[in-house]
Amino acid sequence: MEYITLGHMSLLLGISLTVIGFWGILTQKNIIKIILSFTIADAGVNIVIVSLGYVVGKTAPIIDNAVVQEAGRNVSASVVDPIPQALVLTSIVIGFGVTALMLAFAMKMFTAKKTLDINQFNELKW
Amino acid sequence: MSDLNINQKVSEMLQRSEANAQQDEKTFVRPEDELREVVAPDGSIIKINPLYDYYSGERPQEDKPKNAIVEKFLNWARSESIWVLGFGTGCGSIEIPPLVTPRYDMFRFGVQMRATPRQSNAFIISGYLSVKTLKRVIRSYEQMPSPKYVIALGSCTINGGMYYDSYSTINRLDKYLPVDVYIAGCMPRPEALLAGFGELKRLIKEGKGEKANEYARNFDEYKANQKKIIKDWNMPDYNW
Amino acid sequence: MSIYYKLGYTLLGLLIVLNWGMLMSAIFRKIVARVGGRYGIPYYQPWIDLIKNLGIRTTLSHGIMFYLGPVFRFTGAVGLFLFMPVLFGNEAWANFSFQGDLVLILYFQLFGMLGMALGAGEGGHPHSAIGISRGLAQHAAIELPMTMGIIALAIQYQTLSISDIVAAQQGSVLNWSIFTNPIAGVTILLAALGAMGHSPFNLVKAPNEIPIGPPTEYHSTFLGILMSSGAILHVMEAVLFMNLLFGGASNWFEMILKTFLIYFYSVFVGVVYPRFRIEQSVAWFFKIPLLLGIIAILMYSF
Amino acid sequence: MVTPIYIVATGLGVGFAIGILKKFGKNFTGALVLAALAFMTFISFQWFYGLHYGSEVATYVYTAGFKPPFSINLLMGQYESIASLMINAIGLLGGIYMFNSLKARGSDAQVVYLILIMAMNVLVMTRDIFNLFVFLEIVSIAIAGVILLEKSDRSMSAGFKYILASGIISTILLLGIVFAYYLTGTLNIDDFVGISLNTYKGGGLVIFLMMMAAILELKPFPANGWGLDLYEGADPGISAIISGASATASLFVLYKIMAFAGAEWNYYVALIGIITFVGSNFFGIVQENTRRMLGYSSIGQIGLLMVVLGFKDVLGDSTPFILFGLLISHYLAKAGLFWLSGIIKAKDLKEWSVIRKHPYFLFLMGTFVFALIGFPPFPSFFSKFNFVLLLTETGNIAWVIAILAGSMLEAIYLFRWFGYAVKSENSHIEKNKVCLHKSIPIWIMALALYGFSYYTSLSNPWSIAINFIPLAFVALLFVLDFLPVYIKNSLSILGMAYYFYLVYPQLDNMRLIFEVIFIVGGILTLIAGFAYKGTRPGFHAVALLMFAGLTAIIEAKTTLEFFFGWELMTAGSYFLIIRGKRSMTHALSYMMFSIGGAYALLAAFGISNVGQINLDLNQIGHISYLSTWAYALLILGFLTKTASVGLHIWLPGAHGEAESDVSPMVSAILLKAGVFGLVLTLIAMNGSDSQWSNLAYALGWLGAITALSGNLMAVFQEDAKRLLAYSSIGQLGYIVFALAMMTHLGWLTAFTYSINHFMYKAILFLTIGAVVLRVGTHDMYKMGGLIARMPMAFIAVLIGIIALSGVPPLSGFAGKWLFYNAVMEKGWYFQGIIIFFSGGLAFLYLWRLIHTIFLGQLKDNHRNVKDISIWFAIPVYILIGGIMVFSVRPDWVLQPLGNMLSPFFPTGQLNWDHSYAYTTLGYWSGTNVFITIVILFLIVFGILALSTRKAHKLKQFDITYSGEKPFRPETTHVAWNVFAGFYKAVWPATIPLVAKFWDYVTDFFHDGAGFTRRIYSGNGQAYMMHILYFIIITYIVIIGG
Amino acid sequence: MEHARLQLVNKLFNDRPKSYKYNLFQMKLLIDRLTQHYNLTDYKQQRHNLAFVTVDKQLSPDIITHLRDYEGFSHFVLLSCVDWIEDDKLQLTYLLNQPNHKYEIGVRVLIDRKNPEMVSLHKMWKQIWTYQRELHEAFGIIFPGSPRLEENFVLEGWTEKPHMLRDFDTKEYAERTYFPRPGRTSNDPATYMREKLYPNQPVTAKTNKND
Repeated sequence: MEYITLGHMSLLLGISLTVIGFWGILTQKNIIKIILSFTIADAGVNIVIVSLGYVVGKTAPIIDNAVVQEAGRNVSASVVDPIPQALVLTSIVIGFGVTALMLAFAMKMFTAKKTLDINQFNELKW
Repeated sequence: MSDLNINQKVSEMLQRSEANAQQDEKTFVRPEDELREVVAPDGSIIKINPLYDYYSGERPQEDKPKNAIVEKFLNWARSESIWVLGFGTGCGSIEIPPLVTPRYDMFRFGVQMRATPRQSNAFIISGYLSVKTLKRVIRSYEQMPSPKYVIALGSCTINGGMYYDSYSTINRLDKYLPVDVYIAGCMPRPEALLAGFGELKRLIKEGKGEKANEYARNFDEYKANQKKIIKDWNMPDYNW
Repeated sequence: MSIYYKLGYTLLGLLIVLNWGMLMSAIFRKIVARVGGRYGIPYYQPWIDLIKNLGIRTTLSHGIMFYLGPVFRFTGAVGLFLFMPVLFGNEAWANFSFQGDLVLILYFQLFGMLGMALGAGEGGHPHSAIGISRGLAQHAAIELPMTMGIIALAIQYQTLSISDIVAAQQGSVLNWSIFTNPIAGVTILLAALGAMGHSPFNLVKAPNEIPIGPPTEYHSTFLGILMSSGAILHVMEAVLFMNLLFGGASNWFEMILKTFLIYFYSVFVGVVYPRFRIEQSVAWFFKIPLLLGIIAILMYSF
Repeated sequence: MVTPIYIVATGLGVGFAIGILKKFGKNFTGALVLAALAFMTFISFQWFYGLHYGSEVATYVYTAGFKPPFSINLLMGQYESIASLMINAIGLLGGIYMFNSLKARGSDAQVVYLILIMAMNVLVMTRDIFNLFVFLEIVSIAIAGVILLEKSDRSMSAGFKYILASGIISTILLLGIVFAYYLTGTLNIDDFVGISLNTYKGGGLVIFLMMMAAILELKPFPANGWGLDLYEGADPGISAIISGASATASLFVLYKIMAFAGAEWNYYVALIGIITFVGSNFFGIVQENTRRMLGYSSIGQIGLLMVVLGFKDVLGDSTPFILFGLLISHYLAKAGLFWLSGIIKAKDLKEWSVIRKHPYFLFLMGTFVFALIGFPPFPSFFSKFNFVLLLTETGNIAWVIAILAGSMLEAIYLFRWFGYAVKSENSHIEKNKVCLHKSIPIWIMALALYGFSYYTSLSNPWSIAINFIPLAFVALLFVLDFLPVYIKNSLSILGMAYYFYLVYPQLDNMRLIFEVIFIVGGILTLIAGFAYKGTRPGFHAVALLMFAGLTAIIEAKTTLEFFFGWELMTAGSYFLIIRGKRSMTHALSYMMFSIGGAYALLAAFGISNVGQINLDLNQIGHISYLSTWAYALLILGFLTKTASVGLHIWLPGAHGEAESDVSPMVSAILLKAGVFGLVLTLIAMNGSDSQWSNLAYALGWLGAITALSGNLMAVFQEDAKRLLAYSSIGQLGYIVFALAMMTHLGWLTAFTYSINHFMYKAILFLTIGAVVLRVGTHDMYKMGGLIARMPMAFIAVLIGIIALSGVPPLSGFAGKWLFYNAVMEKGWYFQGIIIFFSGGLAFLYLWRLIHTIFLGQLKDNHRNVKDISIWFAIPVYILIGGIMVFSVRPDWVLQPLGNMLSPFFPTGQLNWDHSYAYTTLGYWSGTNVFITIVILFLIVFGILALSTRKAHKLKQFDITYSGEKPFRPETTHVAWNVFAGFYKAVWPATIPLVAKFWDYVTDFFHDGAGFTRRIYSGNGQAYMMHILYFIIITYIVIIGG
Repeated sequence: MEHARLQLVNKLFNDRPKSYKYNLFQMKLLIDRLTQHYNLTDYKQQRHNLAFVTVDKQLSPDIITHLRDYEGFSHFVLLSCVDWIEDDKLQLTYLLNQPNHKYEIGVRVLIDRKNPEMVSLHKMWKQIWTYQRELHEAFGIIFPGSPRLEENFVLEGWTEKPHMLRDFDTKEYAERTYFPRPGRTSNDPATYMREKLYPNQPVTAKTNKND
């Protein structure tokens, strides 16, 4: 690659965010921190999705009059790949759903054992 | 122990011993002979009377010899092969072992020691008989098959010997059992015993060895004498 | 030869064997006495004892099986006599041996033993039960070397029928199987010590052990039958060993001589050695006789 | 046909509608949900029916009016219709089951539940990979949601771990999807299938990510800690849905992704599957908690299904049959068991004994357990059979061994659990009430299971030949279980007699002998059943099941039929044995050895099937490939049933503790099944050209040592039935030794012994069983002197022991005589001597049996015991008649046996001249010997009777006791440790080495499992770590491999 | 503690020559020590290594325990009884042996003859209960608490009074119960000499008290 495009940079960012998120899940003891690191990993994945759809020099796939004027008939030529954008929307919504559910669990677990340390919840074992 | 404690204990012991005394008058029943009840596998209760359920207990019958010739021949055989059951109590039984030694050797006369009353015909009782041993003698005697003979060996057996005035020695054996041959002497020598065997052979040959039938005939009288002195009888009247 | 003619011979043979058995037991007690320096019993004592026992007037029975015990025993003894070719050569004296071979003899010994065990068992006497358990354990131990020796002989002669074995041993004394197959012979003879029941293996019937073992409750006619069947059994065992090892007998005198020697071989051993306890006698049969048996078979199977 | 999209539409529509109609109350919303589920089930059923039986063809459903790749399309093909029907069905039944608990959690729980079922349908149908991801997420959120609404805090931590794990899995899947789109530009699975992804740069990584997500969703071992906690923590209804529906859906997802994932992935999926199957079952052995154990079992079953998927190319067109068989039995059985655990509410395995208070549930539990393990007639049996056959055909033996080992481990803990349920103490637990709506789904599941069993047996080409008449008869008997004993007994006897009449003409006379032993023997032992009062629940069905299995073996033409009958017999006999009072552990060890033996047979049939077409039974005659291995396995399998030394430790307990009329059934009859198997194998071996001489030699030594050890142990037993059980081991050792000789005389001896052993062992066990019923104890030293009270029993046992010990007049001697000739002719001298010595030992314990029970002193509490019941006496005296006939005229039996054997072993015949049998070695005339001995006996008896006048009848204490009186009957009866002297001489030989060996093996497994299961430390984070390790390791393996 | 004291006492007396004078001297020391605590009556030195002493019935258990624990009399030899019908007393003798110095002491206790009872010492030496059973059967002495006291010891079914008491006339009992042989003459030396050897010698010998 002769030079680092914006897409590559965002791809690197996304992947690093995912890795940080996974690292957070595995090491943090506090449940809230685990949930937070989960959302970070989720955000990282979303960034990766979006960055994969990026085409150098093209603009966001929102067909408003600015884009129509500039591209005229051939809109798709001046717009980045719209499908990852669409996918990322659903992914974000799902990420939101999962995080909400996790927080609900965290709340219930706290009311049960008055602690948020993940190591306390290992009565189901062997 | 404080004085009060001892006296109170003593008085309680005395009453108990008196109770035992009266009770002794009546019976000397041992624990294993008392009536007992047992639960059968199907749950029903079974009453066990140990002195009657386990023993046949009929009276002895007289086996009179039937016809003379066969009896004469059998008597000859019986005299030639006398199987002895030894009942050595006190000093008596020391005189029987020499008989199996080369010097006296009773086997020459067909006499043989048998360990079980079932298979023996002659019953050598040697040594003084106390009340306890008389009980065992009677049971062994009654378990022998007829015709059977009794040899009383030694004066202590015959008439109590030097223990005549002891509180537990039997004086007259023939009051309790029909005796065939008396071998007197305060432990007669083995020769006397062999002579006794000779005497017994002669009696059998002459057909006088029927004391078993005599025992069966006046069984009640013998039994009355026996029970007068053996108070804790707890055996069937006649031991088969 | 019609069946009735043969029956007559067989009965005669039975009488001879019975009386010879009684005589042998008298001689045995005479020898034991003479070893002890005693004059011992007169030779006719066993007959008198038999008559006296049959003459006893009381008969007591503990139950039907007790009553049948001596019947089993006597049937076993006489059956053994019937199935064994006592004299070789003439068809008259071969009794009913045409009906079964050596295997029948080996397993028919158990018939008498079983009957005796059950009869004595019903007597209810603890001593007889202990005596039987010892006797059966000892017999099981004897069975091992005996079977090995017999199989070694059977391999050598390639037959299981006694008359064929005896036929193979005819001719000179040298081709008796004691000489042609010595190790098997010795194994069988050691096993014979146990089978004959003399000291050191007479724990079961020894008079002063627990009072005379199994027949402690038997008396009068029962005892008479037991004594006579015991006499027959002794003779039959001696005849078996004679047929297997010493070339059988063609006439009665040869049979009497050989059985006399076989029987008294175990008597002489018995007089010298003290009595074994049950575990010693069982263990003894698993030592030397077993080893010899294995060698005897190994010699022939390769 | 309603288009499949309506499934999604109703799901979502009703879900939103409930949001509005919430105020009409929870009952209404619940009913609405059920209605929706019913409609969805109807749709998928309509499609299922159309596609499979109607004219329908697989149809694509397009959404949003566009064609893919610009829109999501759903496919409703044949497999999809089955999967969706299964999911909807369990959704509906689950809804009914959890109606109250969902109602208690509020209407939003009902909504979430409906969405969960709908989402799983879409997972199955969608062809769009991103849509797959979305609905995968919806399923996990829905499951977590339902768990969240539960009350118990244990499920909270399980839920949290679940949502965390599925979060990570979905992240991986998402990355895979996005990169796949980046490379190919499409999201449609059908397109992926067209283009092979791994030709693109980085395509391998994409497939890896997607496959990893699909596999992790199926909770592979060892990264499935979170799955296990889910099963343990969640409400049993939810666990049923998870184990049934979501497992099916995830399996389908894996199937779809594997379609485009390239061939090398099949091997890896199979590898992960087998590790999961064996690993989770290995941990299952040490489980105490019921739900966690069921979790391990369902994960194991899914692992097995992954193996099948992995081998789909190898199995070719029979993959659907095998997959469907295993999947349907897992789906139905596991759901049923989870629902049962919901009703029974017993945490610990031992407390499941309360299920005995609801007998029908016990039947259900038995059905489900047997279906899971793969017993006939359930579908998993046929699929496992075909699966092993095909695997061995294609040469991967290692996989077969792993699968059989895994299913063996699973059988261990499931049977132990079932044993606790049937036998352990339950008086302290009170019966919990059962509401109808919870029990109906379970009943439906069970009926579906039996339905599918019949369906799969029809669809399997070879199993059509299995005749189901006996099984139908068994089912009938089970239904009539409430009738009193005498009706059921006579019904079963008539049934068996009629069946014998039916089958009798078609059998050749070798099979006829065994048929007579099985059926006529069965009838005789059943006659003894009339002695029992009341209804005796559950006895006749299982007894007939065993006999059905036995007849099935006899008539089997193909190896499948044989194996079908073999397993039926094992199941029936297991139920018979476990009826004994203290027989739980013994029944379990019996079952373990039987299953081990059965799997050895299965492997052997597999090997023998290589290169064959139609599973013909006498194909074992000409095995081309690994023939010695096949024969060794066959013999090993049959030896477990004839209890040779090494595999015999179950027999004393199983036969000793069984009921009075069950012991003769299992001992005199069942052991002959093993002998029949051995006969078939050895005939085949004899015909085949493989050199089997050293195998036969080893079998000979094994038979001899079994005979010796069996008889030696029997001598020192204090328990009468244990003594007879050890004696059976000894007798079977004789038969095995005789068979191993492979000569005419040897086999003649073996058959004589089989017939004899059947007769006298049945007599002994029946009589001693009857005596035990009267006296109430097994211990011999507690009995004594019973001849006075039970003359009939005494005569029977006397004839029995005379026959068994081989004393001349009776038939036992025929066996001994033939043995001598066979051994001499064959030349196996040393084994022969061991056999004859053990014959001598037999005499010891037989005398001990009859003396301690019938002779000696009569105990006080037995003074008025009645004789054995007439119902036990009838079969006994019929058998005594049989023995007498055999003894008087042995040629009636030996001559036909000789003719039957001559085709197999022409040389070395036993030749007869009218009543004399003679061989080259010796001669014997049974009839003459019998007559001579009987006449002799009568003569001597006459002499004694004449000479002794009226003998005086003594009682028990009239004995010469050295002048004294015997103390009590107990102290004068010699019965305890009777052969003490003999023991002192031979005690080294009686040390139970084999029992110690097997104890060591079981301890090794238990400790191993107990130690390694610690990796599931219960900590959520540790589980996430396991997932990541799993991914990394598989990546390394794939890149490396 | 107990064991230590015994060892100390043994060591003190242990290594002296066991001569005649030595024993006498030791016995004297012993008696002096005892008299300090208990009032012993009629001390009699039977031999150089055997002495008898009579003690009060109430104190006898304490004295015997003292002798056993402090004086080293660890070996119990026998328990016998003598019937002093004249003084209406039964005399029990507990004979104890000191194994180190090899000398013995006989502790005598006088108990009432009408209803004879004595404390049972079977707890001190286990074998005492057999002696006590014998004395119960022979003399009718009651030892409360002694094991199996009522069981037959020698005689079975004995209904008369205890046979060793002097007021029980065995000869009269024998003649009453058993069948004495008629014509039995006694050749008792005293009567033989009086009638046969010295018929006409006047009877002057000291007469027995109860003739």
